[in-house]
Amino acid sequence: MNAPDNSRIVYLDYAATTPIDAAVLEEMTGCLRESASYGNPSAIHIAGRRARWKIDAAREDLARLLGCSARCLVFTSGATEADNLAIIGAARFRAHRGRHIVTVSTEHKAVLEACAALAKEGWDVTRIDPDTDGLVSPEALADALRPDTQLVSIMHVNNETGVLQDIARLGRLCRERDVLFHVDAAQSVGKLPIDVGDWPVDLLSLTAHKFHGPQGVGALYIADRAGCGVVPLLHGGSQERRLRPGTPALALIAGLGAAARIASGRMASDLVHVRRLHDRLLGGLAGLEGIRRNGSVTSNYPGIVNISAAGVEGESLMLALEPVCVSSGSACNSQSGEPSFVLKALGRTDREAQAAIRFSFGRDTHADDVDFALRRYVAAVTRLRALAPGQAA
Amino acid sequence: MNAPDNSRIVYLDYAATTPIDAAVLEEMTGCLRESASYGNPSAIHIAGRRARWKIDAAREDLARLLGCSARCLVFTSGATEADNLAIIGAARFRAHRGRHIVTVSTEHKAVLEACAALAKEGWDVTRIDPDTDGLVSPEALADALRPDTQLVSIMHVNNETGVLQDIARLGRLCRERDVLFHVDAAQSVGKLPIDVGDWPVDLLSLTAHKFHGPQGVGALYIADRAGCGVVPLLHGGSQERRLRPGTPALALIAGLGAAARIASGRMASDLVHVRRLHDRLLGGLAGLEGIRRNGSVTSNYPGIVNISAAGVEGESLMLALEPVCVSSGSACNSQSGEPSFVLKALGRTDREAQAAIRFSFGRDTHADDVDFALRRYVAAVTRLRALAPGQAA
Amino acid sequence: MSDTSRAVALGPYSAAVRRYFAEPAHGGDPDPGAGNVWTAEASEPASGAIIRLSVTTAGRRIRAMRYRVFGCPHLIAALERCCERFEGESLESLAEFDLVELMRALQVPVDKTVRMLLIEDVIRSVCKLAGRPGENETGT
Amino acid sequence: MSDTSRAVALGPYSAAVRRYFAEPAHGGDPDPGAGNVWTAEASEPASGAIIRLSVTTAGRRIRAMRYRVFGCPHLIAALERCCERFEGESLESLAEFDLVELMRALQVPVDKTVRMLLIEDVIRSVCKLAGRPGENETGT
Ligand SMILES: Cc1ncc(COP(=O)(O)O)c(C=O)c1O
Ligand SMILES: Cc1ncc(COP(=O)(O)O)c(C=O)c1O
Repeated sequence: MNAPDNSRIVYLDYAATTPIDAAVLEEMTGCLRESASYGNPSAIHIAGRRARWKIDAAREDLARLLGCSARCLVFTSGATEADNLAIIGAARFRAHRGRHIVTVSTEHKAVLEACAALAKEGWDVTRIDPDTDGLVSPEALADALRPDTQLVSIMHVNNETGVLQDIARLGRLCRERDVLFHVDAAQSVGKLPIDVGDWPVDLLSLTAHKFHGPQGVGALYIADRAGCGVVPLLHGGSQERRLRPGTPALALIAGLGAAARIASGRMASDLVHVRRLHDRLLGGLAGLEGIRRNGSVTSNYPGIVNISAAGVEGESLMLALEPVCVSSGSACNSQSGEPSFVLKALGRTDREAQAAIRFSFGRDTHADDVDFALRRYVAAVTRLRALAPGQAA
Repeated sequence: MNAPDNSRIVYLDYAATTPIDAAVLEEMTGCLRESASYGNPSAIHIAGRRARWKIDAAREDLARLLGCSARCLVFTSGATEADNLAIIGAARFRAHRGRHIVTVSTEHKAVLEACAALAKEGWDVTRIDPDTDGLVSPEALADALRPDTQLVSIMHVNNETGVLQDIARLGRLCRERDVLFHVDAAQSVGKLPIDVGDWPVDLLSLTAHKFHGPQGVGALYIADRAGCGVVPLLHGGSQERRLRPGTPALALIAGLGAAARIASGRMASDLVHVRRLHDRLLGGLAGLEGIRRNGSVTSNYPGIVNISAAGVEGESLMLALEPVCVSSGSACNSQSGEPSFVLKALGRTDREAQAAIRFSFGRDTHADDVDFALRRYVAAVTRLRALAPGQAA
Repeated sequence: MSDTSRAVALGPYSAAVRRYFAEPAHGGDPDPGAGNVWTAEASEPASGAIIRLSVTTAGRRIRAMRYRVFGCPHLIAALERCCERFEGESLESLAEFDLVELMRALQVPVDKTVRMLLIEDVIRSVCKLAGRPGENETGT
Repeated sequence: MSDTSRAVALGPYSAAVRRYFAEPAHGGDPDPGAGNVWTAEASEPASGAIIRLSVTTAGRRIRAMRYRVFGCPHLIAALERCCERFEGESLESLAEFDLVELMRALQVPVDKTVRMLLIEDVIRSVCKLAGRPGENETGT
């Protein structure tokens, strides 16, 4: 009685987590099903060797996607751990040289709070504010760099707005000053071309579940060059070059490898598809007044579209959108009801931030899904505005 | 040509990792397959709520297995992370009270190296040596405790020898002195009855893949009492009461829950089965001379049997045992070739330690498997001894 | 549908809240010239919530109630339910409005109590305007 | 069987090492009274490896070679291969024993080189005992 029928879900929350690819699932269930013949990869017996071989193959697959050597990749439990390992690990690695790090106020919490943890331990942290489009200018970064700066952490694609930073240019600035450069690429790996061989990047974080792999596994790329390294956060065991001990999760790592392999093959066509959906969504919103896109309209990943509508309250808008699954700001913020700090950094008011809706989509999204969401959104905004008192509009 | 046919594997390396239970696999593939309708559990939409509900249910299942409240459980990526979070986290939590911790020289590397990391940060670490049976006496623990001791870490079942400590008794000593007590129960959870409601234990680590769950997920139990707590190692996001941020790995956690549920139901019968296999194995070795069991013969988990044979070399013994998958010492040590520090702490010579074989088995092991392994073992030891020069015997 | 899957489907909103939210019959402004109209407004700066309640009376009888709202689903549903309940009733019964009972009926989470008090505020104001201060009877 | 699954199945042991290890034909002590027997022993304390090589000669011809060993599979296989190779040959050819060639043939990992040198040691000793120092010719 009266529970909504949510059997038809329209899932437009790809930036939170993506549906797993069928081939990834197959790879994983294969490993899980034969878990006795794939043993603990540390063991020297045949089952252990099989597991180790699988892990090596997955590392190669991921290395191919990123354009790096497999040696440079450390598997982690996700981007949160990779971000922490990169930031806290690299800061400790370079502590003897100086204790200043630079980041941006619109980074993911995993980066900001890792920096905050370092601040408590005595590091100086500068948080650059991006411009109102969400972009970090090379000038702003140059201004923030100091002689004692050891690390800069700037994300590739913002998880709330889709804003895309000019990593190559920002990275060159870091190289010139011999500062390590960490990039949180959780939202771009597998979706946008990345070549760390070509990029002036020292550390790069990723997580499988944002590109059709499983939740609970990610990786940190650590450039193989002098002065670059991390001190581990976890201890025990010699796995992952001692940088990340613990029995490697074979099925997860194989799943990450498969997701990387698939992404290598279809990134270009996925991106064409996503761009079409993006244009369709924006086209459908063109008739609605009082709509504002949050983040840059020129430099973004098209699979994330963040929209604020004047005169509507966020929580009611979310309910009115059901069964369309979207986020209001970052997934991490959705439960607290707090206005998104990312949108506030872009100059939005509390109310604009709270009423922001993040549509995010990808490989498996149909034009129908976008159309359905559009109809719901336009109807919901119209209805809630009609209900609101004049001064709220 | 000449590659061994290892299609018949006899897997007796359960202490390294266990085959996944069919029902666990089904639970996991269900979650993975419907990953779009189970979204990111942090999201407020229906997919997020579904995921959150699954995670809550898994937490309840695990809580039931351990006899604790679900509130006290924090999911991690495995026992390595749980050990590190327990030891480093609790030490930092209590740092203002004192900086001495106590552990045992035969603990898992995750514990020993977490303690070593604290030692580098200025903590005093006492490592108790067990007796030659591998047991820690209450007297030895009492002697090690100091007024400034904050934490004691002692494992329940040793991963190399199966030695079972008297946790209740050791824990009472800690309680009397208001010292936190951490137990690494990676090798016993799901196999031996544990009731943390009844036990004087403050922190307890576990990992799913040691009891027929997936690799890459574990948990830390943190008692809900004054003076007990941990400072997180990873930062960002409010998941797991801020003690362990990152997108929770739904399928893994559901798999851990299912493994816990299954273990609750069949622990007693599994244990009877394992004890029978244990007796069968030891009976079959009775005729072989120069054999020595490593660890206590009275206080152990019967699913781990560690045997040293005089006069045989370890690496050759391992190869001669193929296709029986066993470990020589800890899985972590198998690749390095170093003699096991655990066996050395029990008074074994380098040579005895290197020639030690750990047979470990469980729920899915057949008597046939044990018989096959026995035949191989007896034949291998006999053959290698026949080849050895006199003085090596 | 099992209890859990129902609870999961509903989320933080009871079936009643969902029903009122989906089909609000009393949103909008009062019909002009239908009687005496008493209007009150209240807002909560923290969440930005604003509500405006208009009560049209003929004598001591409530002919119509209309509201406008910028707020969360619980607030919308609560207003809707109030209007449904008190239309056709006397101003005296409106003065006896019971917020606790309303929140219970709609299963509004306690952390929204402050926001819900806006409804009590506007009802009091309306009753006062309509010449029948109901302060002593309300809120119990 | 694919190349990878073969490599995985073999592990750190080449097919040749596995074959020699599985069926060592020359393990044990020399037949008493079959000729002159020259025996040498060597050990590596680090790994505890010990080998003893006995060469039975008739004139300059090697009639039989036997070994005893406490050591890893590579060491066993290498001894076995030596015996197979040099039985029936002259002491001169034994003196020209080439460790590098042996290790290559068996694909012995380089980190076992020190242990493998035990074989060179006992062969030199045996050659010396048999009155034909081979130092200058060996090991190149
Ligand atoms: C006693 C003990 N503690 C900790 C661990 C670490 O568990 P994991 O590798 O799943 O992190 C293991 C197994 O490797 C173990 O046997
Ligand atoms: C930009 C960014 N960084 C880091 C993370 C953390 O990834 P995970 O939750 O898989 O650890 C996310 C996603 O939650 C993200 O979007």
